[in-house]
Amino acid sequence: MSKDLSRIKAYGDTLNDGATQVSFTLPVPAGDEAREAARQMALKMGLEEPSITFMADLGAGFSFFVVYGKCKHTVDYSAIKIPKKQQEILSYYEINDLIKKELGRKVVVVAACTGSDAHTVGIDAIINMKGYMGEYGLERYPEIEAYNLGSQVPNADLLAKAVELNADAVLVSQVVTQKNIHLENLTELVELAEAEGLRDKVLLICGGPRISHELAIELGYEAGFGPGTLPNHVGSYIVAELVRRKKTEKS
Amino acid sequence: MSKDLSRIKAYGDTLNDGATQVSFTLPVPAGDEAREAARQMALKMGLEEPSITFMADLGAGFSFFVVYGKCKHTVDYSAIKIPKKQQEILSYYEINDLIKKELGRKVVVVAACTGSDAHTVGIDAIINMKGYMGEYGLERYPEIEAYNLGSQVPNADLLAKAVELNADAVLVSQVVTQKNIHLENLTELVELAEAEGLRDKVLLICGGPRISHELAIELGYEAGFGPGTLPNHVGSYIVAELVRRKKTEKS
Amino acid sequence: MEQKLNLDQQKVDLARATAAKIAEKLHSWIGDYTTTTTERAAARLLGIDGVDHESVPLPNVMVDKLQKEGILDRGLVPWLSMAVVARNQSPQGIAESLASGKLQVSEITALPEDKWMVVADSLAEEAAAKIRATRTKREEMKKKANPCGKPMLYVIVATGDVYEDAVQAKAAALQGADIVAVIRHTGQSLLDYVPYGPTAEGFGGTYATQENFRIVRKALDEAGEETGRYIQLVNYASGLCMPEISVMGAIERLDMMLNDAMYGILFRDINMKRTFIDQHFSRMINAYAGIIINTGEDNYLTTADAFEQGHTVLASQFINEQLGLRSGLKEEQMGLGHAFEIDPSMEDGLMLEIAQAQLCRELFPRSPLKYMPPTKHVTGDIFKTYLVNGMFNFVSILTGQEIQLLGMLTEAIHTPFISDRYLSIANAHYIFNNAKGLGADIMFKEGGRIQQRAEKLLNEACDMLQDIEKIGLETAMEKGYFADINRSIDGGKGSSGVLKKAPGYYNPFIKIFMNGLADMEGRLS
Amino acid sequence: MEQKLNLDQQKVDLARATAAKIAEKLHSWIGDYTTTTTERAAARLLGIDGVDHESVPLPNVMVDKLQKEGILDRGLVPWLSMAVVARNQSPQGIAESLASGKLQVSEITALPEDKWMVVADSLAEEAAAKIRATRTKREEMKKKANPCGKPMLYVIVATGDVYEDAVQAKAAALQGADIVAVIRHTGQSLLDYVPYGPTAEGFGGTYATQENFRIVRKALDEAGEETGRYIQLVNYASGLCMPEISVMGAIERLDMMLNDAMYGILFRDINMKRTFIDQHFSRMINAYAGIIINTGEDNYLTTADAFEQGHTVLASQFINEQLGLRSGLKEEQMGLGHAFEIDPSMEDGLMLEIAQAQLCRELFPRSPLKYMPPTKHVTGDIFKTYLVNGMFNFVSILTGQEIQLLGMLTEAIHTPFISDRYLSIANAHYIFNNAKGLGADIMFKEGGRIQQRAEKLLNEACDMLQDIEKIGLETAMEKGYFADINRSIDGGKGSSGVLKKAPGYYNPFIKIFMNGLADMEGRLS
Ligand code: B12
Ligand code: B12
Ligand SMILES: Cc1ncc(COP(=O)(O)O)c(C=O)c1O
Ligand SMILES: Cc1ncc(COP(=O)(O)O)c(C=O)c1O
Repeated sequence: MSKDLSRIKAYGDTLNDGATQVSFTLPVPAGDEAREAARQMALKMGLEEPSITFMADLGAGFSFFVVYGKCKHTVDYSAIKIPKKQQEILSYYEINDLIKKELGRKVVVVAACTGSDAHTVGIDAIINMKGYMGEYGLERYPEIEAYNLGSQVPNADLLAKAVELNADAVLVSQVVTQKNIHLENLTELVELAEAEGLRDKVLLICGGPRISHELAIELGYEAGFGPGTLPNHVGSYIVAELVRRKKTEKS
Repeated sequence: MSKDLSRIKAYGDTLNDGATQVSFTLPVPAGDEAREAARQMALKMGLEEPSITFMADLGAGFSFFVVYGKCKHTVDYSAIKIPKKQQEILSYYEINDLIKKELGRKVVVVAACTGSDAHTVGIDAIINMKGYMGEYGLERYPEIEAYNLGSQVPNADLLAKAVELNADAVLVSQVVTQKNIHLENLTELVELAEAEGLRDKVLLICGGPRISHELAIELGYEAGFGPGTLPNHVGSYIVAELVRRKKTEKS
Repeated sequence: MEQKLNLDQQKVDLARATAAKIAEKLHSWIGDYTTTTTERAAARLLGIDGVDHESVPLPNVMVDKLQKEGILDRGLVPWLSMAVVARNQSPQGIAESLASGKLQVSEITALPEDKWMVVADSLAEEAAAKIRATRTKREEMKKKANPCGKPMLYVIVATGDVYEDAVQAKAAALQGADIVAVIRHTGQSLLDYVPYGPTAEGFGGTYATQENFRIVRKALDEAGEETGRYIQLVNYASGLCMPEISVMGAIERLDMMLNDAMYGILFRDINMKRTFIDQHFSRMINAYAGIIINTGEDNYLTTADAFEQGHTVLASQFINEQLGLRSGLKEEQMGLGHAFEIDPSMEDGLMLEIAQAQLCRELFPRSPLKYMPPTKHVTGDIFKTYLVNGMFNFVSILTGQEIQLLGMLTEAIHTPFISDRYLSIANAHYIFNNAKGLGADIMFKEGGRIQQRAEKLLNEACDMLQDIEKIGLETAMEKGYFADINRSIDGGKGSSGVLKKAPGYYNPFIKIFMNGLADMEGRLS
Repeated sequence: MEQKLNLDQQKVDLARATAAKIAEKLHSWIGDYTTTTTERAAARLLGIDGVDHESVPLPNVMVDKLQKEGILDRGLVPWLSMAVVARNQSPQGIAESLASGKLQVSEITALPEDKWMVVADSLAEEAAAKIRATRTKREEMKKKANPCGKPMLYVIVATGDVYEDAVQAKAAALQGADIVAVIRHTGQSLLDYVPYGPTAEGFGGTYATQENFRIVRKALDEAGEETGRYIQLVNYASGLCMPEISVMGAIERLDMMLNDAMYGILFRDINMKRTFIDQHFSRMINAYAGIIINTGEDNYLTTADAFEQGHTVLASQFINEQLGLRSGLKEEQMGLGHAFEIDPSMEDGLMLEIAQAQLCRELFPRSPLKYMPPTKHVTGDIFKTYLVNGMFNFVSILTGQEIQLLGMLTEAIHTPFISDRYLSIANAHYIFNNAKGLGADIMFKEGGRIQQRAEKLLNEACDMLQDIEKIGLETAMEKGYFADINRSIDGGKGSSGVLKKAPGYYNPFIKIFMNGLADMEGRLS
């Protein structure tokens, strides 16, 4: 079994067998023709010898399929490079110490779940005292002043608060992603910040179940945090970045 | 909502949204790079905005992914034509009557599960007295003489028996499909039958969970039967075909 | 219903009596107030509909003008009736005249009660008759239809586009759903008006508009016809327009309404006073229309921990029940909410879920409990989620729940696709049928862990209710008793819509609805 | 173990006593016969291995020659020992000489017993010591390892390629599997020899060869090392080489062996006599090697209906138990098979599954029951199958099964993919943990449907056993008592390998194994 990392394929039980499972609905009633349509769809996706293992009529002219096949595509794994946040993850204590030592003042963060999004559990996990998975939230950090504005906060209000508090970082959570509403919301915030001349004065950080660091960067944020983020991950990032910036300013 | 049948796409909750679910394993350990490889794989399959909703490390250097995305492919449903068996499905009584009336002799069928395949439940469902889903098996038909040779029968033995009994039809079941062993087995039978000059004297019919009529035809069989087949489906086909052939001979 | 938990009936009675006291305390002031949406609801009941040239709904136009004029504290009905009498126009005519500027509020001259009240009452009676007719129609349709099994299968559609919703709702019904809810746009509950007309753009759901109600109602009636069943339609009352949406539902023959006494406060940061007042009239309407309400205790377990805060669900159910009774709802109309939200990785979590579900069942034996699926702890592993949903269905059939909101295998990913719903229905069909009579054959060990857990929950709920009774529900909410969420008494959105009733305040519907419901059988503590 | 079914102990005793009589009847003649594979197994025990220039395994070469010469009816050991004595060669040397033609069978001169029997016995004792050493090694490794939970997670790999199997087996172990079985090539059970060396091509599974056993054993030991656990390895004895494969397993430290007294007859159409004789020696080997056998009653429900034929599983388990005891197996070594195969669309099917599983548990309290997953009724709907597998896991934890063969969500599609196994393990982990103590908290209603079903099954099994006892097991199988399959007494493959023992027949292992097992604690009826 020799694996060529520049051409990896899906794996079922034999290297390079391409084994892949797919399911989808087609807007046609179940039947032999629908099954054939599903087969053709699978072929177009690059599944060889596709096998329609299940077809169900969904009523109202739709049918659902489960398909297995051998996907012919390969991916060059050896060429993949992922942009990573360039700092190590510090603990609660380390973060507070670092702030004291390197910044010598409290760090101010303002957070909200913006737009019409009311899913605060994620941002609360990062900010509130109680924290998440045993990690204290930023409110609990003696060296951080954290303000959690809650849910359904308009972007403009959030920025106004940041200005009022002279915040170091603005933390935005977006959970609802239907029709890419999160992208719209996040983009609007960046544009507003730029329009108000705030962009360089504050770290813009976003998070949510469909946010990745790459996406955040693409949208014009400093950083993005996805599922499984803990408060200290965010704290580490903010502090490291503030320290970095302070040093650059000096030099 | 206007549906263009010449360009149907997968459907999630909005016409032509292309919503598709995929899962596969890649031969690399879980991690950011693996996730990106999965994303690229999904892109190659034609999924736009692929979202890796789940990644699990499978140990031993493998990782498993669940992916959702918007499949860009379309299928021309309006152009699909399926070859269908050209006869209606008759009942137990109708089949027996037809044999009496049109053929005036008993129809002989020989059946087996061939090669190393020992899955007799399927062929038993078609042949044995008891039948399947409330439909009597062919053994029970007064006008049919059915011989069930059981499992793991070599192709040669099956054909020898067909010659011995002067069979009208040979019924082959193939259930194990790993590494396409069923295709090998089925092809061998056709070749043997041709070599022995039997090909025109007997109806070759195959069946099994991964057999379709189209596939059977491709392999050189008269007909193929897949999941859900009932004994009378097969009986109807055999009798109709024998009658058809008798008539062609006459004319 | 078989009693399996060996509950201390005195505790149960105490919990209920305490909740009654809590409700009474609220009712000592609720009646002194009205709200803008309550008055707009009255307007809608009287047939006022449509929007002005700026798309502002006419009920808002009129109520805003009355409020600006400072005379809304007598209620909308007196002024409207006076205008109707004075101008011999229909209520809709009056509203249109006000909107177009043909009529100014200041031009409506105050008439003595005997001049307008008969008109008001007869207009109201007419409106009430229509609602009764709709109710009767539902009952007749249900009678003709094949009876539906229990638990009833409840699914949601949430495409954001009402036309797509209608397709999906119909498909769901054809697949076997008994109940279809159309989820609302994420932002709607904070709108202080109800959008108008059909809508095709929403995020996370479709706007609740009267036209949208009609469109989906029609689709479901068609599916019902095709399948010989009656498919129930659900929408959401909660938010800044709770009473108005209830009116719309009553008119368009919705069958269930999400309607909770506290949800808006907790989960939408709506002002407490506003919410408590709104819920009262809103529920009267639902009660009269024969609509089943769905309360929102399940939500608590998305922000608070289901294992530790299980008793808060019970305490809230008792309060919702007592408040509901006071708005005329029968127990049979109370779809009290609870949920299967214990972390699936918890050892013996299933036992705990069974204990809680059985407990709810025994505490509210006449109410059609609405059981909510796992949401918080499910992940993008759709296979696992499908399985967890199956265990949820299992607990439901085992403990005899009534309204089963089906879990979606893609809960952690997107609002449901058509296939997700199909799979959820197939899941429920399998489990409900395969474990149909199991509950009847199974007992819980005397003093065993299930009974112990139930006892503990009941005790904790009872203690919590006694605490709340002492400090008052408002203070309790301020202290974060529910859902781990703290809300200040005067904070939240919509407080400007709260008005103390002035002498001479009149709303004929309160009388009609509450009297019409006097023959209710529901248990009043 | 808690008794929940209120079983009639007299019935249980009667069933067991009847099965004992059935087993005794077989044993009245089994001892008079030997088979080619039994003799080849003796050869393998004595260290004969390898193949000739035509790839025929040396045990076959030698046994075939003895059979052709008409002298196999005294057994292989006497002739081999005589040759060893005469030529002062090792058994392997003799076999090689025979294979190469350097030695002819006819050249082996008959010696009197006192000349060769000591040699035979000491060679045999040497071989037995090796097996004991392997057994001890397993016990020590198990002792050092973290104890594994119950039910134990048993998965299969079936790539057809031993190197790929090793990868998959290892991954499965890392994912949490406790037991890994390597499925065999579909055709192997009908081969009257055991293939030799590592193999990379098989359909539906990989050939059972000694080298293949070694390769996967090594992979699993590595995974065990990495995780601090002991991972059990399983293969299949059943077929025309049952005793030989058991020898291979005993040598290569397999931990379980599929080994049923009737499976070969029913599902591979192997001759009855052959099978009954083979199973006896095969089981002696397993017993001595400390290997747990897995019986195959689960298979009955793939050809017969699980609802109607549930009692046949029980009857067969009783027979397998009694035959096993007579080959020296302890109850603790009997992984009696049963299965969750009732059509999932059956109303209250789950209740029936619980009844059957609990019944097996109570009837065979000391045996590590092997519970087989849904197979027959699952479909290409992988979501549904995943859920059905979850309910199977649920019944298992509820009723305290020991060996859980995990169901694969693609059961109806292909032999398992690496991800299928991962998902199956995740499924079991979730259910076993989430419902861990539930069984201890749940009782079945006195005289309820579960108890009734169990009683009915026991009665039917008892009746069936009494019938069988009357007509004899052979006739019962001819009549299709098991699995709805009829097999004629003299039909089936492999009958030419059956030999009546001649006077002077000798196989030292029978004595060694059966005496070594005399201290067994197993229950003998
Ligand atoms: C809890 C919940 C609710 C609660 C919210 C309570 C509250 N106060 O937050 C209630 C019940 C009120 C609710 C309502 C609705 N919800 Co909701 N809800 C969920 C649910 C079950 C869990 C979300 C959650 O709390 N996750 C746990 C947290 C800890 O994870 P997280 O958000 O990913 O956060 C972590 C990271 O992402 C990161 N993070 C997140 N934000 C940020 C920000 C920063 C700056 C950083 C650094 C990190 C960070 O750190 C966190 C900790 O690790 C999800 C389904 C699911 N299982 O995901 C649906 C879900 C999010 N809801 C959904 C919808 C549509 C709604 C509703 C519109 C209707 C409905 N279907 O119920 C309403 C309207 C809400 C609105 N206006 O926004 C959809 C969204 C679909 C989509 N993809 O667009 C989901 C996916 C359910 C579904 N499948 O339909 N919901
Ligand atoms: C029952 C069963 C067994 C039984 C077979 C008993 C018997 N006497 O048949 C036992 C337990 C012995 C068995 C053993 C094995 N099995 Co098996 N078995 C199955 C199982 C669970 C069901 C098959 C079945 O009976 N289906 C019901 C019948 C009615 O359906 P059907 O065969 O499709 O037949 C219908 C139609 O297809 C059609 N039809 C079929 N044949 C014909 C022929 C004609 C002429 C016509 C007209 C119609 C027709 O009509 C029938 C009625 O509608 C499947 C999994 C599954 N759920 O499908 C695995 C399965 C088929 N087995 C499998 C394997 C690998 C094996 C084994 C190698 C090891 C193992 N994994 O257990 C052994 C070796 C068997 C061998 N040598 O062939 C694999 C095959 C993988 C593949 N695709 O290659 C499967 C898919 C399981 C899996 N996922 O690993 N098996
Ligand atoms: C009682 C109640 N009302 C309303 C909602 C949702 O309303 P909104 O449209 O505000 O998200 C819920 C949430 O599921 C609820 O439980
Ligand atoms: C007892 C027993 N032996 C053997 C097998 C399979 O053996 P074969 O390799 O003949 O398919 C099974 C099937 O699962 C079985 O239950």
